[in-house]
Amino acid sequence: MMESLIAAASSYAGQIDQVTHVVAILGGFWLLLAEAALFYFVFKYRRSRNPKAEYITGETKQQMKWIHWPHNLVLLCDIVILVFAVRAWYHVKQEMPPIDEEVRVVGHQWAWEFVHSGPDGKLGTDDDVSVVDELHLIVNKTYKFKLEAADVLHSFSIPAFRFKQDAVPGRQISGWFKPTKTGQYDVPCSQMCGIGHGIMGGQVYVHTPEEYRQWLDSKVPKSASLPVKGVDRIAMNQGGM
Amino acid sequence: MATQGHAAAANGHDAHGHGDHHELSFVQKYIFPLDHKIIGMQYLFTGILMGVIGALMSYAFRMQMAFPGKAVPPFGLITPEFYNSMVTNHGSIMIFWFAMPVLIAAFGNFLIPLMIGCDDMVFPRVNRLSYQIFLLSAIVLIASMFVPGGGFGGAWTSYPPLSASSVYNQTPYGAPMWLFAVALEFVAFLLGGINFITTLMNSRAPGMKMYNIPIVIWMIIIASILFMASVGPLIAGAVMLLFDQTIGTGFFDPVRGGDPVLWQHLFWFFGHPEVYVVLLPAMGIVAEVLPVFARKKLFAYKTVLWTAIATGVLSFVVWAHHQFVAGIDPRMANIFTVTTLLISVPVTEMLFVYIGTLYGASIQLTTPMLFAIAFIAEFLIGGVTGIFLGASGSDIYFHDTYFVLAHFHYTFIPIAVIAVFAGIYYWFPKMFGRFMNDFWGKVHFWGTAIPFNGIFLPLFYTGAAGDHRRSFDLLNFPELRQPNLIFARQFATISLLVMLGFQVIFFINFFYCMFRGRKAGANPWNANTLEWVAPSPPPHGNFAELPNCHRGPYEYSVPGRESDYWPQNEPAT
Amino acid sequence: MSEGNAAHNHTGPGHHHHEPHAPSYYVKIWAVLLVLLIVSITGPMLGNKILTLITAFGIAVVKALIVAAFFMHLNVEKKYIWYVLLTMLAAVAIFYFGVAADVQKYNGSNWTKPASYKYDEDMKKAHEAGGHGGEHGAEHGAEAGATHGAAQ
Amino acid sequence: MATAIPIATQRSATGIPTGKLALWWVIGSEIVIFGGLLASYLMMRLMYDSWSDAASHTNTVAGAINTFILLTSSLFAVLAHDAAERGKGPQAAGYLLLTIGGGLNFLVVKAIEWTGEISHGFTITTNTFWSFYYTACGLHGLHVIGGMICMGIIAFDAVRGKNLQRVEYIGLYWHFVDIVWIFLFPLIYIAK
Repeated sequence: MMESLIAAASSYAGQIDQVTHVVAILGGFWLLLAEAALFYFVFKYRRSRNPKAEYITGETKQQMKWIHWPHNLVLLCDIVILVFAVRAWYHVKQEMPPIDEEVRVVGHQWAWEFVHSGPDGKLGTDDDVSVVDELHLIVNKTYKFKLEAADVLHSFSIPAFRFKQDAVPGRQISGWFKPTKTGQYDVPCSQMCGIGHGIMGGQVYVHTPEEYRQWLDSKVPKSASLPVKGVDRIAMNQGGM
Repeated sequence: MATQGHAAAANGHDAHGHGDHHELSFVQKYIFPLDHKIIGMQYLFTGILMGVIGALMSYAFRMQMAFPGKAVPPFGLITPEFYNSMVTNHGSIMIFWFAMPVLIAAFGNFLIPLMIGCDDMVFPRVNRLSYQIFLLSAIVLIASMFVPGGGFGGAWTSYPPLSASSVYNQTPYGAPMWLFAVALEFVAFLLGGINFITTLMNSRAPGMKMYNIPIVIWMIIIASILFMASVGPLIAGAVMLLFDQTIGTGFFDPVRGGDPVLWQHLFWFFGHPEVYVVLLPAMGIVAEVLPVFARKKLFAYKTVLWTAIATGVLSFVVWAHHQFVAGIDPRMANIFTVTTLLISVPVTEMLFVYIGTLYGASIQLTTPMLFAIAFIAEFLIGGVTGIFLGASGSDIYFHDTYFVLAHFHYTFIPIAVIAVFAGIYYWFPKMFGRFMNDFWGKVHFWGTAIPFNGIFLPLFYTGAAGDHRRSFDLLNFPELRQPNLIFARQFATISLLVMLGFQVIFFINFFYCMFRGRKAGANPWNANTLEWVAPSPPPHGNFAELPNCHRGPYEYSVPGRESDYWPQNEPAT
Repeated sequence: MSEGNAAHNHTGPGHHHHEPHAPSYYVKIWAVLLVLLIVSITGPMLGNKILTLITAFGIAVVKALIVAAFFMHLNVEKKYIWYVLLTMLAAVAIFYFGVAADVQKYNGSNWTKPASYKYDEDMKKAHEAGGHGGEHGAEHGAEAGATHGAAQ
Repeated sequence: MATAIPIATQRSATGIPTGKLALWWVIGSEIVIFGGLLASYLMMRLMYDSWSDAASHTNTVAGAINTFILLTSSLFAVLAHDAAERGKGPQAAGYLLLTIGGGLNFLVVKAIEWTGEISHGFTITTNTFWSFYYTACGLHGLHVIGGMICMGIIAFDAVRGKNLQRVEYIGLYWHFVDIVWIFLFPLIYIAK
């Protein structure tokens, strides 16, 4: 259902869509049931058909069953939803699987700064590649991001990954994602960040390893010593897949 | 009950107490009134006026959403600053200056003394003061949109650091004025709330026991208590943020030891109970309308009352679900998911009780009844779609999308529009002694209830497809340029225009019938509650003789009685 | 007729009046409060942190309860006034425990607060550097705010 | 304008006079306001070790004197209530004036204390500890001032034996303001 609306391009997109579908099915069931009962009663007990109303207090044991059973069933549905929701949440927000690459994301008024680890595969070194509004990733690699905000709150959101996390000034928030489909996806800011909030959006490019290396080569200055090690690492990881 | 002694004694000087009220000038009666009904009217008219302003704002930004970059008459081209300011003030106005004054203050003021059978609020002058502060807050808010730099545009949640510094928000005067207006409004409602609670606790008609109080009164009182217990941290937070904005403290500036997430907590600790502060009175209005036009006792009165109280208590432990992805510790999110899903239990239970009330009923589809049924039908959708957001896993995706927006409009519009219309059509005869026109009322009903779905069903769709909130032009994002999304946005906007157009019928009907409508007697709907004992419209002092209460409020179609209703004040024979 | 007389004339069945006490009764309670005050001031002089917490906050609670019970006459007031006040205190407690997990910590599950950590270190350095952390702090604050705004 | 008292005001289903009941709710709402502010302060105070250094600059002597003053003024407030209960209006008014005197003393000490701190460079914008310090004490001080004004009005009536029950209500409010200070005192002055 969700995939027909928007691409699902990360490893956990399916799990989050699953939560959505579970809620849709259980919630939809109750919604339809309640609406059906409501309209059936309105139709059946209208004055022209039923001129004299019954006297029902709704406080005898027999009558309270009509409240208690739905009550218990709703509770049961809640528990089912809870299990799915917390599992997905734990997987996406609390777990940190073994990572292949790191990327630093900084929200500014009104652009994203993406710091790629560069050829050596490490953040905070001289060969980091910092790009505005473009995030370049390799398909099927697990990325850890470090999210910061330079001025006000922003929200790092990749709808196609089913991912969202606010960037808070003064905090560094980490998380992970693993793109599973090549292509180009939106990275809008989804938290009000001022006048330019509506233009703040980048693109994430999910590349094959070859494309990624081409992109990286175009960014690394020729004068820099050849970062063989980093490239090797990427290739090695590729082999290990 | 201990009161009865006094109350009987107090009834003795009724004639004395109110004899000297008849010679009031227009200004004394309508501008600086002490009468709870007039103060209720002041709240009602001010609230509706603010609601109209808020609705016109929605017209401005919905047009921009549907037809980005086109001039919107009469505003012209919508700039991002203007767009943000409209979105922010639309949200603030609709909640603080429309839903709250109308649902709690207007209906509370008008109904509480009438329905519990006394002559006025316990503190008429505090009541008047509360309205005056509220009016001042509304004026400050409106003025904030016309100061240099324009109105505040940092969303109604006003998250710092954006809201804390004009370096970031570019509204050096708009932001503090907005915040000041909100704080003033809280003070007004604290005064009003204390008045409501004290009135209910102390001034009930002799014989009116806990389970004889009409549900709407309970709901307004529970809402007032929720408001009072939750707003404190935000008042403190508003002072802190105001200092950040004006004198340069750093309460919410991380570099200087503050914490932006603290504000989010201060805000939502109030913000979530606030949802129930407006929901409960709306539920109460529906609980009054349903039994009258179903000619049937409310199903399980005690269940309704206790589920309302349970909802109120639970509403204090769910607030962080607004912040799941906002930077709170993810472990806390699990706790708040559990509590959030739990709160669905009492709310669904309440709705089931309402549906159960219709079983075996004899339903008259009058205008107020139509609105009451529509409230249940529409609010169910709002409630169910809330689970997508309360479940932490799916909220990662849905947070801050139009899905959220559609969800809470599916709760707030049934609450603040549909239930309010049910209440207005229902109590209009009591307010003005005349009926509203039923035919035009029904035209207005269909013109409201159907286009409303036309606005927000498409927005569920666009939200699920990734439209995120508060962007002044979604076409800046390639994924959101699909033709079917554009069509859905335009469909929503056109539905809005239709819905707004039909409200004109309401206003004509309202003001025409205020003066020319068919005359109504004291109890035109054959209802049980005490307000229908007083003449329509009730004079200052309400009752010729203060009523006593003999039974619960919903004794309709009692077997063995000739008439199908049994007023609360009628002694058992 | 004034509101006052009206309300005060009620001595009906529901309106209870506690026994009037001699003024000396209140003076005695006041004396107890003063003794507690002295204890709470001298507590920190013993230099034990836990003892300080007990003498400072434990005694504050005791003092507040004494004032509430005897000066505000909650000891003879209807029980549900206690419930109202305790409900409000419970709301504050819920707020505290819900928020402390984020605001009172430097780090948690997948997040840290580098800015707060740096702030605390800077404050400590400023304090060690000179007795008058104040002026230094003021400069630091303004400066930090400025860089914060401009640099990014 | 006609000022007849509604019958609503004179009823008392709870057995607590209306004015007093309302005052308890006022106190209830104030608890959450101060509670929200102090809870926010407490979180940061517990997080930042450096704030105990900042707190060492507060003037414990001034805080202690003010606690003493407020406790004593609370005694006068309860004595005023006691006198009002016995129907002695002028005596109640006298005690109320003593209470107001206590409030004035409190403000004078506060003013001296703040002057000293500001002259040492500790202003509200110095850092967030001092922002909390001035905001919390300032909010409390506003309550003291408000209470004094109300007390003045009530004392004015009480001399002539009018509205004596209000002496008790303002007393309740004053004791509450006292209790807030009882907690502010260790939070700001003692825990270092």
